[in-house]
Amino acid sequence: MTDTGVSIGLSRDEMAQRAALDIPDGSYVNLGIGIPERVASYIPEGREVIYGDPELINAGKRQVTTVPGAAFFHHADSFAMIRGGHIDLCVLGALQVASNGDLANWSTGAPDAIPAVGGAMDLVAGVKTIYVITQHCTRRGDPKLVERCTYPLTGQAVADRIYTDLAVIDVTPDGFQLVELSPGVDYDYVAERTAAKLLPIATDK
Amino acid sequence: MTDTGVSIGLSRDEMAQRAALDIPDGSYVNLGIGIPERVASYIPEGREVIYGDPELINAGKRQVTTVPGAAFFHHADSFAMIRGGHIDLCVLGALQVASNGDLANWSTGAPDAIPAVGGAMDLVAGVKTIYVITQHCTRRGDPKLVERCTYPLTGQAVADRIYTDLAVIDVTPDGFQLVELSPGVDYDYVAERTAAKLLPIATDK
Amino acid sequence: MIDKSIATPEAAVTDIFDGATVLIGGFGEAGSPIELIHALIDQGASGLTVVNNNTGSGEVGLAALIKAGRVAKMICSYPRTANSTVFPELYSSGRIELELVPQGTLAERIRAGGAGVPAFYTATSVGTPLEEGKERRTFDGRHYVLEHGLTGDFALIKCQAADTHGNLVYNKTARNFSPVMAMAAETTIAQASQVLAPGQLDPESVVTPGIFVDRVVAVTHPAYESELVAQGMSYP
Amino acid sequence: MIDKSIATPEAAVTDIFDGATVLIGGFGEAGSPIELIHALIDQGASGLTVVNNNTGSGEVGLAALIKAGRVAKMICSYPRTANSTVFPELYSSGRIELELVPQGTLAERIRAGGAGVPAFYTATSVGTPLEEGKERRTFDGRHYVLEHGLTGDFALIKCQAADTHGNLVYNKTARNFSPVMAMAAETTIAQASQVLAPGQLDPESVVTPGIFVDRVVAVTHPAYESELVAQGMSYP
Repeated sequence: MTDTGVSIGLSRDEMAQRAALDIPDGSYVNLGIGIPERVASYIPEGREVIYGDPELINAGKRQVTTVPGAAFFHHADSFAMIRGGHIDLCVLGALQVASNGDLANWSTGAPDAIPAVGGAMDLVAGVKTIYVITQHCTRRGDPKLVERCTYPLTGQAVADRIYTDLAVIDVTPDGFQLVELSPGVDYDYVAERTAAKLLPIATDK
Repeated sequence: MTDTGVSIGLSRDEMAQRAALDIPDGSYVNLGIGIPERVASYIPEGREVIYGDPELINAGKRQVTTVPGAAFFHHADSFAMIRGGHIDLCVLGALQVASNGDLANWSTGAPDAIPAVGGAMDLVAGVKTIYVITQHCTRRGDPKLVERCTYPLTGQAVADRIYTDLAVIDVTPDGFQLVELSPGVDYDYVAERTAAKLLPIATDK
Repeated sequence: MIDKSIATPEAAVTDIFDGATVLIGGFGEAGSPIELIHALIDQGASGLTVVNNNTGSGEVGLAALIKAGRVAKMICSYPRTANSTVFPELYSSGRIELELVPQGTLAERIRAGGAGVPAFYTATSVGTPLEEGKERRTFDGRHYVLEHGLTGDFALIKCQAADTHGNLVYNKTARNFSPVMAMAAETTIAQASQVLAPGQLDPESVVTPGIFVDRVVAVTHPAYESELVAQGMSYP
Repeated sequence: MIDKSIATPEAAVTDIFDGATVLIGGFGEAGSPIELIHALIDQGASGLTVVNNNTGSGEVGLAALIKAGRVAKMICSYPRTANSTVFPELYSSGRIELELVPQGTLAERIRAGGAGVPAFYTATSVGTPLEEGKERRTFDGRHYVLEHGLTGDFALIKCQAADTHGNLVYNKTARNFSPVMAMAAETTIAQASQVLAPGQLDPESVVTPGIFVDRVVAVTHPAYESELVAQGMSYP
């Protein structure tokens, strides 16, 4: 399967905007690098959300302004927040997501690659709800939503919901459950580009 | 054996003063409640020593003034100092000390006693050097320096040196080693009141 | 708008349920959240498991909660302190359970609970009666015992100042167990001498970040346990 | 008189020995003790095991230490960063060893090392390639892996201000790994923009208590890695 080149589905910013709608007021949220960090720009007005991400403010080497009510803490405390279950929600990128919730987002396992994991494994192990934002397929057109991940895992059965350019999909005990289609996209279009069973929206049944 | 009632050996303050002589300049020291806390008053002039003891400043409910260069920290950090091997020296009281270094200082094991341990087990497990200050015998005249402790242990093979009203005694691989006699006290007097082998001072041999 | 402030101690503790595990800050009276404890007595929850280093003194604060028969079990390091008579009486007559934990192990177990660590090894208590029933393991030739993380349904703590985001600073050694208890409880309730707007605490000096705190309640002039005991007060 | 101040970075690192394990603070360039690292390069110790979240950038600081061939092994979570070319080259040609550790596990292992905890369980890495070779254990129906405390012979860290007792405060997120590294090293060496007399730091705001720090050295105007890289600097 190859991409047609025609612009179908959401842009990266629109994906971030869609995910932002689902972030509850008052949540403690961790945003990964890449599309996930764009989510912050789209939190609906009136919702106050606290981001805690040492990578976002540090490794990204961006100038970040502290908001009133901020606090500084060391890395063990920072990851105690993550690993101790104190972060409500995390938005991460993906290389592959499996229909059982397995997530692979740190390595393609290529033999010559320099392995680097950062805090991704801590996040998926410790954060209550994991949202994934990703293009539905790779640039080569390979599906990223799969039956079983072939890349090294970041965590097992961790993804709760996936926001792609084509759809919003929940990971359920029965596998991928379509929740919402992007404008101009239908079930078959998404299902063709998903390498696992995709349950249709209930009203479509 | 019963005490004669005659005042022989060091007073409690003199015991504390003697122990203070052996505390190196610049040490981080933890002082237990009772005779040990008196040690602080007798650190020789010119030596600067840092005390870190949440019990001394808190449970004892004494007003303690912070010295310049103090810092406040929470209890897990406080005990990380103790358990992580960062305290150089600790001075504790004792119910019994055995010639293998076993220390019992938290409970007589009486069936109707309310057990209470505090931080004693953390101290003996984590602090590099453990000094014990104790009367050589109980009020009933029973030896507190014994072959094997009969009271519940605080820690195994932890005591390094013992300061009593009668003597200074090291705990060595060969057992109790007399280091110094209090004024007016001879080897036999101490040995009679010690329920384990007591190696004489080398020059006495 | 995040605003974790609650008007009164009473309103802050309404949902503490029978049988809950409640972590109560303080080391002796330093840092003891007396007003929150008294509100809990008025609220009526019973069958509680309480984690505190001690068992209170006199008949106020924690001792009053125990005296009122609300505590089924204490987890602490030192249940005997000056003016502590309530716990010993109940314990001697078998009406309250005690889990005795070395003080540093207690602090570390609470931190572990808050940091997502289910269990860890420590050298403390090896070869003592408190090792009984615990797994022993050797690392690099030294013996250690396995201890488990400790969490609570609620934490009641006292601090010097809070902001409405729940960031906290403490007063000297009254800090003690409160920062780790705030981490380890499902719901952390802090009484503060001052509740400030966000931005009024220096981010560099915040000790407990707001993420660990759910409710803050202003208690402008907190009582001191020793003063109440000296006055012969018995709560309620 | 306790006075932990040392005149120069050179004098502060003289005893770092071949084969030592050196914990180096910083997260990317934030908190990186560049002047201490450069002094270590000049000093010449080799065969080092270095613990840092990353592997430096350009050819200054940590990257320069690696480029000089002094580092036998890196323990880190993210060895690939922007402008990071030195480590990848050595790693690809098999000239440097890598122990990859998830970032939170790295921080917790260092804290454990400093707190006397030889090992603990964590859910991080369960079911992933980084679980390989580790013991798995189940608590309350959830899987965890056993991780070991990590200590160092030396820690090199950067802070905003120190007093001569070794009490430290940091600058914003440059705090990162430094407080736990200070706990975990046999000898902790801190460079500070200011070295103050005891009493000039607020005891309530001290982040690293002096007990964890052995030497402080004033580096009044510390360099920033990104600026040196942008200038094309290559140390020495």
